[in-house]
Amino acid sequence: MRPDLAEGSEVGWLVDTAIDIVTIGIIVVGVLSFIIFIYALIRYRRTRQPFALREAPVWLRRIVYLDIAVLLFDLTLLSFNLYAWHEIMIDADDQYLLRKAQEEGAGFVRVQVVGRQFFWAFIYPGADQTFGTTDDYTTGNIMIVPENSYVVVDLTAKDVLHSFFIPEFRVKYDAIPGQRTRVWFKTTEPGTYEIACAELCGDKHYDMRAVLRVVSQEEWEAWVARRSNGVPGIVSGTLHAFGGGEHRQKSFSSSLSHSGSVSVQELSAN
Amino acid sequence: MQQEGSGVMVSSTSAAGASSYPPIAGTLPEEQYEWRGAPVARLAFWLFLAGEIIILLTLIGASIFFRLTYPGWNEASSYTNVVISTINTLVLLTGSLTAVLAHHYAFASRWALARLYLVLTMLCGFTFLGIKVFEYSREIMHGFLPNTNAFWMFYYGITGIHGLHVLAGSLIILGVLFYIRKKPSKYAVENAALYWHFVDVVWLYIFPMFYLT
Amino acid sequence: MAGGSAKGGGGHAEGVAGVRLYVWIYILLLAFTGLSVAVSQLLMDVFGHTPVTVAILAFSTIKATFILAYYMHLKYERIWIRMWLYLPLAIFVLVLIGVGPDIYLVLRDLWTHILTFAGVSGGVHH
Amino acid sequence: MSAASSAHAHELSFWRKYIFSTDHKVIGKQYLLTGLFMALIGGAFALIFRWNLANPGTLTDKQYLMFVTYHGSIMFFWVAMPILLGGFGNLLIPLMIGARDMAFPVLNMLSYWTFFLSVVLLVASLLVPGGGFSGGWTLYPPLSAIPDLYMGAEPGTILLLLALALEFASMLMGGINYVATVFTMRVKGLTFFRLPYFVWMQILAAFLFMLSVTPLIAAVFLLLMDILLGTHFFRVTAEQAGSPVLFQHLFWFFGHPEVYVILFPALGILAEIFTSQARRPLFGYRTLVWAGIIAGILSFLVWAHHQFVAGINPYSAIGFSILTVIISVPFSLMLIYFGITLAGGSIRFSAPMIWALGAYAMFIIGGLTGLPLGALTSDIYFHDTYYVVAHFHYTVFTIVILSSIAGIYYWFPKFFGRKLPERFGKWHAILTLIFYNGFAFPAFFLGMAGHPRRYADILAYNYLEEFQWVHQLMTISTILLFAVQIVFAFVFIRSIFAGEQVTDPNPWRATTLEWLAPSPPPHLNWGDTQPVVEHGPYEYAVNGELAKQGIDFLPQGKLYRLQKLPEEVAHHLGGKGEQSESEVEKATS
Repeated sequence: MRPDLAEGSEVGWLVDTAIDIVTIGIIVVGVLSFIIFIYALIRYRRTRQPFALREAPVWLRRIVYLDIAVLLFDLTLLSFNLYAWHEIMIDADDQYLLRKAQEEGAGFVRVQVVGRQFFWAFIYPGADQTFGTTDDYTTGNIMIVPENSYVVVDLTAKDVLHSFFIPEFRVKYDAIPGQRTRVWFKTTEPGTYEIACAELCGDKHYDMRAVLRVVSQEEWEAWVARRSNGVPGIVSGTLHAFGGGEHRQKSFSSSLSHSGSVSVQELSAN
Repeated sequence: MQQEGSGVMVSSTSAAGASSYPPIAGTLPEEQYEWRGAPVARLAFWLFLAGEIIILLTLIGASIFFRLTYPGWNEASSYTNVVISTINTLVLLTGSLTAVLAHHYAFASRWALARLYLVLTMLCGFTFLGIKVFEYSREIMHGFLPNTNAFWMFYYGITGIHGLHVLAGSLIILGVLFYIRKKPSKYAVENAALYWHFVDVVWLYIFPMFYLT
Repeated sequence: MAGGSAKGGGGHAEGVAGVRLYVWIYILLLAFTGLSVAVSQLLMDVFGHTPVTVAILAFSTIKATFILAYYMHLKYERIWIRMWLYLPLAIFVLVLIGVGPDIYLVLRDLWTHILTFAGVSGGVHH
Repeated sequence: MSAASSAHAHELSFWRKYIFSTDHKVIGKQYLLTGLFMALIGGAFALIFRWNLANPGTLTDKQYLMFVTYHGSIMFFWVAMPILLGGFGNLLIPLMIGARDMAFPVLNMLSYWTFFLSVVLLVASLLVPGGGFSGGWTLYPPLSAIPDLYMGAEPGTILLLLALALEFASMLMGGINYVATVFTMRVKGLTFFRLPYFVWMQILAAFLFMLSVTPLIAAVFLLLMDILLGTHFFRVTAEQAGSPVLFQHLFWFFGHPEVYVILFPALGILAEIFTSQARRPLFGYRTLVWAGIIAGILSFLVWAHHQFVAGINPYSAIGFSILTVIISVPFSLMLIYFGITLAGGSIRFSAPMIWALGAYAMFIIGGLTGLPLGALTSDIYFHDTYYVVAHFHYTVFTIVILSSIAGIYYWFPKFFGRKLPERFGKWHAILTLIFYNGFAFPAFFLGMAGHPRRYADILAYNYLEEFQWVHQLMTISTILLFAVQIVFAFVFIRSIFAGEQVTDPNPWRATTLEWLAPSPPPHLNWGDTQPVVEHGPYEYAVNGELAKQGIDFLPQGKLYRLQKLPEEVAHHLGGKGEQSESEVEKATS
């Protein structure tokens, strides 16, 4: 049911395992309770049991202890969640991720994402690796990151609340005007994924769609070189390769018109 | 006292009042609906006041957060007028005194005095509102609008809602004055006074938060 | 004490507090108001902003306590009425505890980043 | 009471009797009927936007979001609250505690008419130029803070906010009235731990509502200032900042207890129906009451689990997640105890019982599926997807529709003096359950697939395209579900006027006090009699003499005839006699 997990995504693995543990837990408990419930309805129907019992059996009166079991069960299900939350949200500051990337010999990329109605802008630091300088580079509705890298995404929004959602990486966090929030994920192999907005942001909420392209290391370096030469970073071919049904292409190309060599002024204009 | 058992009838004439026959809304003397010493009117009014307290506390709490983080707060708050607001504080406190005296005399069944003090309280309310309108117009003329900055939006928001409460309190007193002409009700007076005191207490915090510091 | 309600169905206003007491409290309230104004106007420069604010709010709390206790008769009420003061205060504290850390972080970020980050234009020049 | 006023009282005009009545039963019926009518409107809105989901492009995007928004708002505030609190609360609380009316009858009437005004404003907000607000029932700013810029519906937004404020005010009046009534007007012998569970749940709901809604009222006030005066409490501009997260906190501080505000009366209804239809005392009555109180207290401590990925401090998210999981303890206790009440009983599968059992079963699903949302990491993926939609429909639809209709089938004979058809009720229940699961259960799979909520058109996404048929299935189920309810609406109206008359005031052989009153109860409920309570509320399956005579229950109290009538009752009874005489005259002339 869930879209296939992106290969090797660490956050995705944590989230998926958390979901699986809780889901299996509730399915087991749910099925058990339904079996007991239906059995009780059949066993204690009026035709079979014309008179009700006034008192419950003694062992049933101790049933309040079952609630302690419920609490333990809940906390057991929660424990992996807490661990995963710690890994995803609390532990993972920039230094930690950078160190991790160096240990694994993986890349480390930082991207600022700005959501605005109905559009995602992705801002890359230039050669100086800092944001807010003149060599920053911005793309619209397409996010390009290299394979085998840790990607740290700083989120904010220009106008209203948005939520940055990459289903295949199990990444989701709100982009809030004036506030910076952060998600991270790890890429392994080249591929193309979809980015959605998961927080109601206006009429075209459903249309606030971007593409995440994980490219090979060579392609990434070539793209970085091209963009620092001022050449538009994205050729439309890369997008059509992503394509699909007619309806989809239409919807995407409409938002594509913002992208290509879109200027920051255009993005930030009100 | 009623005896239980089949065939025994319940008498409603006994002195025990409320407990011997169940209450019929609006027919018994008010103090007979009570729970552990709390008459129903007072109980209900405090329930209402609890809600009001939370509303005002929420606003004040929000202003605390903005004040802690907005660097220009203290500078902006120095433009409010201490003299006018101090006079307004005195007006409200005087209203509180007259309200509690009205309350006192209503419970002592001295209705003429109660009415007099209610009228005085109401006049305090309208005086406060008049001064407030003057103050607002003065500030607006100086160019301080609700959207000027974080201080002014809370200033207008909180003093505005407090002003609405003063207006409501004055109108409640007006209503009570009419009500007790027909049916002297000490609880009506008490609740009007309680409301006034509540509005006064809120002002006691608004005054230092927006004017003095 | 109408109705002869022995448990004191509300007739508490007389006997426990007289007019004299109310007037004394009124004078006290005026005195504290004067004190607040004086402190804020005279001592602000001496002790700094924060201590004076705390002091003035403490005066306000004293005044509010007198009004609540005597004018609103909470001193003479049982817990069933007083609860309606305590519960809202508890809720207020609860919301502060729950909301506080977030809002503080958020607003601190807001005011510092507002010009550099929220408006993309603020930080990035092309 | 002067002679003049008594001369007026027994000539109550049509207006005073049915429109501006202070009788709690009339007000309860007004609330109930208004709520049911709004349920049809809310349901119709659901149909409209579900149609758009099955056939993308039928509605414009704005219309789609508007219907989604109003569906949510209406179902929460104009259906659930009036039916469960206004309707059942008003109808049942005074009867169940043996009182003759609410503590403040005029306030009660004002409460209904404030509510009615809010309905008018709600409808007006849809019809003003620009249309209704379309930013979701949660009203999140900045989308709602500058409606003109972002949603294009400023008048509609303002009217909706005012309608909400009035609705809150009306329910506050009702809640104060309930608490005051139950605390001060219980009949002799009715101690707190002899109150029917339904009454307990109602006053707990009233407490929760009163203490939780007020921060939201403050937030709505600030939001209105943002819209009207251009302040920035909740919106952010290039120069000035407010905090959208603050609004979310204030909203959910109300929003989470609000769910329990409507859940508690529903649980009370289930308790009444389960005991009387399984002929069994409520298992662990005192424990259940304490569970309710504890759940109520805990409900104030869990609100931020709606905001795990909304920019809150990740450390406080951990605390809120643990508290959220802890709150499942009192609720699982309630469900377990209700189950034990059933097991060992002698279950009659009557129409209200089937509804109640369906509600119970669906609530198990709803409760369990809340766990992945309360657990903070899995919530990262499920947040704002159809999984949330499925979960809250399993809880809220259960509460609002299944439990309410169970209550309607159960108490209809008492308040209308006629019966709803039993066989129809059973089919109604079964069909409703089937179609309800037909639209709600597939949503779990959509949520698992990562389908975000409030998407007008899912064909925009590759990974969602294959799920279009699920939407079509859900839409078909919704249409059928709605059709069944339309039939019910006709049967309901027909039964009010032409249903089978009930002769027995206690057709279910239930114990609580309301069944001692005639059906329908007259004005001032008890006439020249008065109940006095002698037992706890659920004395079923009694042993001894009565059981030998085939009577398996002990009514909670006995009716005594009063020697001397209270003035108003005597006056009313006299008045009634005269009125019926004059009616006879009118009929004959």
